[in-house]
Amino acid sequence: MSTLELLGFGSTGWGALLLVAAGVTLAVTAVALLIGAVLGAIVAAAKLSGNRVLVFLGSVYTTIFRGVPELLIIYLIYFGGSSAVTAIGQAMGYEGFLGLPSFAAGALAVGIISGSYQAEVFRGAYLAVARGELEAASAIGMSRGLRFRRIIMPQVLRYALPGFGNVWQLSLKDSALISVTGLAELMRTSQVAAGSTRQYFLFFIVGGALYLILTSLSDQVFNRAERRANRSMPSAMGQV
Amino acid sequence: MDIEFLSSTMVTLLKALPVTLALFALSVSIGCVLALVIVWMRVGGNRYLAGFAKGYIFVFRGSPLLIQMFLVFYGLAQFDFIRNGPLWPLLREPFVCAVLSLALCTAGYSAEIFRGGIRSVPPREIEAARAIGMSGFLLVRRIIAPIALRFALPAYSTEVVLMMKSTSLASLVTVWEVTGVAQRLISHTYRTMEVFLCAAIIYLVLNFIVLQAMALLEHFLSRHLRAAPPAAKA
Amino acid sequence: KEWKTVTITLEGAYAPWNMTNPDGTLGGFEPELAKVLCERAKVECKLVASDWDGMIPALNAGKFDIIMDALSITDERKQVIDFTIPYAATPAAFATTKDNALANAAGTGTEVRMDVGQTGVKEVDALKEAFKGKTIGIQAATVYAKFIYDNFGDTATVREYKTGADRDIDLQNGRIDLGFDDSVYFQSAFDAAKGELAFTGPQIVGPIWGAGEGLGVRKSDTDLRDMFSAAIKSALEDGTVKTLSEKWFKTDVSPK
Amino acid sequence: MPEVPRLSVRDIRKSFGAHEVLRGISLEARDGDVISVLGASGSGKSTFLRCINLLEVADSGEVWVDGEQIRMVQKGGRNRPASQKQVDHIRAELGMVFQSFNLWSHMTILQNVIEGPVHVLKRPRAECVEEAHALLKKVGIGDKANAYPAHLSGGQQQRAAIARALAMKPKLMLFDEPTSALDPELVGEVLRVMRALAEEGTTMLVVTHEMGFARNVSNRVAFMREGLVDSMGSPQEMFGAGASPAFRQFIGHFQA
Amino acid sequence: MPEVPRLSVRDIRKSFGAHEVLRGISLEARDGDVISVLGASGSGKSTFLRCINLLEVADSGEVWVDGEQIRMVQKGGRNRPASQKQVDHIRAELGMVFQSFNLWSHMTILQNVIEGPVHVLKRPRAECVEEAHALLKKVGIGDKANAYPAHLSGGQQQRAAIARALAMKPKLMLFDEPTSALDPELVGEVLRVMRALAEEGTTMLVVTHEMGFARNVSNRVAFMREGLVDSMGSPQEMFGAGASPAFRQFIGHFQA
Ligand SMILES: Nc1ncnc2c1ncn2[C@@H]1O[C@H](COP(=O)(O)OP(=O)(O)OP(=O)(O)O)[C@@H](O)[C@H]1O
Ligand SMILES: Nc1ncnc2c1ncn2[C@@H]1O[C@H](COP(=O)(O)OP(=O)(O)OP(=O)(O)O)[C@@H](O)[C@H]1O
Ligand SMILES: [Mg+2]
Ligand SMILES: [Mg+2]
Repeated sequence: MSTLELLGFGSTGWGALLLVAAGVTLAVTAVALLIGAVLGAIVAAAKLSGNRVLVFLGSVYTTIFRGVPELLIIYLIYFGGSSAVTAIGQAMGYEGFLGLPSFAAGALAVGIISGSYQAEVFRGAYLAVARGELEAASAIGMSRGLRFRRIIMPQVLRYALPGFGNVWQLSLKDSALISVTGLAELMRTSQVAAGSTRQYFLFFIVGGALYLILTSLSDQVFNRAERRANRSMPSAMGQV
Repeated sequence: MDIEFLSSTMVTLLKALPVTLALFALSVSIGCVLALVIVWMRVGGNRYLAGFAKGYIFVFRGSPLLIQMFLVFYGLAQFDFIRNGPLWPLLREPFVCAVLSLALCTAGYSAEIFRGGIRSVPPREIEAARAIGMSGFLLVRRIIAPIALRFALPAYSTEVVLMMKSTSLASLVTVWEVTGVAQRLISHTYRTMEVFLCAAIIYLVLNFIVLQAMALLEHFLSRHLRAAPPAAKA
Repeated sequence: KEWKTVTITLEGAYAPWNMTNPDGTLGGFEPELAKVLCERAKVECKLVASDWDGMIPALNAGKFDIIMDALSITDERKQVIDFTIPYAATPAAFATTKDNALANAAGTGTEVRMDVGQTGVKEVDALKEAFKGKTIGIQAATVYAKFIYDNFGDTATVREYKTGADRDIDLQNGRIDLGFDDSVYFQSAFDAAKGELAFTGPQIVGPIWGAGEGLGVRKSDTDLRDMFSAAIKSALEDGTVKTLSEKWFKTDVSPK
Repeated sequence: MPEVPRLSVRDIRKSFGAHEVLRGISLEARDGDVISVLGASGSGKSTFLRCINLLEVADSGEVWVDGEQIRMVQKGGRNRPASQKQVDHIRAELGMVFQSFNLWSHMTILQNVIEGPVHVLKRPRAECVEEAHALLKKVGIGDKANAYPAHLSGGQQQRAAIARALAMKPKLMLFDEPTSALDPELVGEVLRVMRALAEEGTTMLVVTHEMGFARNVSNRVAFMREGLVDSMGSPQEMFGAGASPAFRQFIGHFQA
Repeated sequence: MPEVPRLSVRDIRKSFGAHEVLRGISLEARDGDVISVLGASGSGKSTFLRCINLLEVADSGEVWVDGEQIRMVQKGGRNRPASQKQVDHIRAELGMVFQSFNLWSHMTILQNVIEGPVHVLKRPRAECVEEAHALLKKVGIGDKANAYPAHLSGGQQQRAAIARALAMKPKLMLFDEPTSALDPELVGEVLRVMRALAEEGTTMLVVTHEMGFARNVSNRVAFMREGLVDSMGSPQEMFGAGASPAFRQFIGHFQA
């Protein structure tokens, strides 16, 4: 069969299946990133709070979820989570097995991991905000929350954007590990296609190319955001 | 808890630790140097070099390491000119290929992280350096790099830890490091959780050490942001 | 518990045992056999694809009820799950590239029968002499790996791959000299390699490879195991397995 | 019943490490008071202002605003404000113009000015925008409303900072060298604005090096020296014959 | 043969977007010249200084230092210096004190001061440290050598910035409001240092709002208005009867 046929959208081509898989990857990653953003912000705030207990808890979170291989966390949440749900079900009189859907378990696992990365990105960006500007905010009586929302957040986003883009990339690729839950995302579908047709290079290259397409789409979003966030900055770097 | 099984698993896994450490140390140091070169191309002002660096970062950040490693190890060897070329004795070795693809990948990520750090350097301080005649490498070495490093460190320590975990992919190319050995053990024993738990502890300890070292460095580089130490009379 | 619907899992990427069609449906030897078995066991069957690495833990976590994925019946696996009687048993053999000096080693085209743990077989020792100092690629954690270590470990270099496919590519690329694996698997790999690879040396058959490939079920589901064992028995007896096997493997893999 | 002072500071002390910057400062300001704070560089003037609105927390001493004491607690061996809410609420009534401006770099000048009124005081946006434009015009940068701080000259930034503080309509203003980056023409301009404020009854503490301002606009002059108030009095007293020798030396350079 | 001017600027123009900030400025400075640059806030004084050492690249016009023209090329529709090397070498001979100090936040004051001599001029470190201590003492912050900029008062930072520029021993100094954050006592101090420099033959361009300096220390006064040199002359001429009406209005506020 020719390469074109293999990748086509007809009944003999893998095109449609791969595109759907790319969509699943995108969706899982986006949900995971949202979960991670919330967790990351909370953990970063804890680590910056100066409260000894909170700092410790924050450090435990970032150390464990950055330090333990992703695959283990996915296993824990997918299988462990299922056992927990089953136990609860049986306690309530339900016979047999219950489980977390693969999508939910995968998004949750990748989200928890990405939260630990995002916490560090946010923390680094917070430290880059000029102290004087924070003081100016305090001086007009901005409450902690307001100061955070009006002065810190916009600037943290500006400084965090490159790192945030990195985390997005990471999560995009961590989502490939969800394949152990049987979710038909891009990585698994490429491997299935490769194994079913024995065209390993073709489908790995096509899979890689699809990841690159996802990347370039998201890069465009991030570039636009960066340009917007930096319009108030003088550009000393570009000069002599 | 089957203590005997856990301890024998631990012993088996620890035997693979040197491989993991070697992969890690080599790929992080090579990757870091490569990243510096790439970020220099990226922000240096030459349009073609910047374009190349952008493309490099795009490809190596944008695709899964698993695929990159597969293509480096199995893909390159498909070409006759590589198999007959002078580098074949090196590229033939699985370990070399594993280090190579790990380093290429982390270089893409690190370059982007370093660029973020550079963006955080206050433009006024760069200006002051230009005004006394600094430029090029001197400016980078004395002013931009130290400040940028401080800002990039949290993200970079994350990347370093990621590399520790990424070494686990090397078993794909027949380099049997800790995770690979763990997976092999699982397919003998089917005690997934127990074996993975042992592996997790090993990685956690390694990464804890790495993160502590990075935190120490960060603390050291933040002197100027902290309040004056008590009784610091010169 | 009444079995009305049963969920069967397979990888969907292990042609020709089981594979995925471009339209997303599953095809191959096992899906077709599964259909027959389910009819005979009088249950509704649902086929789902899942990843090989998580398959056994997922079975025990209740994600599905049966594994049908060329799963060899081994003592190690019996510790954690239960098996039906085998529905297939396949020989194993060495493969190398066509133009290699090791091609057509002594005994090519013949069969050698071996028992569990057996070493010192005459034909194998002849190969050992011929393969001295060469590199043999095997798939990690398989019965074949143990055989190679036992018989060739001291004279040849052994390299373990995560998948057979990776090993096949390296064999073609020349990083290794020989591969050793399930010969049914090899046969279909040869087709994909456009005739660059070929068997060398005798086919090794017999109990050394265990009882063959069976369905994996949870230990608690003895009723399910017995239902499907009966179904397999009848499918073997009336030649259904043989027909399907010849259709997909071009040879009969039914256990003898 | 005696009038409650707008601001009352009692025996404030503050050290950075081993360096004792403020060594017991007390000061009282009533409605409409304009107090010039003079002193050599490094004498602690900025630190003093920063202690009043708690940007720096004094090691000991009391701050009272409108008869309300800012409550402090000892925590972890350090003095800290007891209630963040009280601090926020008091700060909203204190305006501050920083020596280094501290404009928010991610906002345009207009956004800088309306930020406090809209988000802290929760006043209607349209109204605030209108007032902001008027204020910016008053300090002579009406055309820079939509520029970002990084694109402004030093003097323009300083005037934006003044406009930002005025927009909060505080009862008490703390100015830290509000005219340092201004040319004589603008100094006159800004001093006129401040005089108008004083006449409307706004209380002001002004750190300045402008002797003209100290002498002609303020009704009291405090001279700080090495973390203490060396002397204090009406301009007539301070610039007259009764001044302390240290102050006379300090202003001597100005009159020469 | 006429003397080569230390600095010669010819018809410099610079726009930010649609806003033309410099509209054709020319100026010449000979050895030992001390030129005060006066002008309203926003008139382009800082931009003018920044164009001289190419921190801002002028859209057109020429800059000559010691008879050597800074070569420019048109690239991508923008004017750019042709040789980075030439720019670096000329900058090392031009000292600059910024309006906003721009100290390096990650270095102590001492490190800030020796940075240029050690790393740009490649002079021996010990010698530079010794000189730096002497300089810091001269500007009155000898005790702050090991402090970081963030821990210094405004006036102390400004003096550190002056010391940093002086440490390069430049032939031509560009000062952007070098005394804005200083009290009268220190203003006198710093002006004395500058006068001594002038007597040693250092050429200076000083943007300032200190009329005292303009009148008593400088030998020429340039008045900028809306991106042009409105008028220029000796202090006697400028502060005498022959001054332009605009300048008279500008300083009117000072004398009032
Ligand atoms: N990077 C920039 N982008 C846009 N406009 C700028 C930029 N820098 C300066 N300007 C504008 O150019 C004009 C001149 O600025 P400049 O800093 O030269 O003034 P100045 O004479 O030094 O004033 P001051 O006495 O207040 O420091 C101002 O109107 C300013 O808003
Ligand atoms: N965060 C800090 N850490 C350590 N020392 C500090 C800090 N802030 C200020 N100081 C020191 O405290 C002293 C007083 O500083 P302050 O800023 O109050 O002076 P100032 O009177 O405002 O001077 P200026 O007129 O120069 O602005 C200075 O010697 C300064 O070095
Ligand atoms: Mg001050
Ligand atoms: Mg200026």
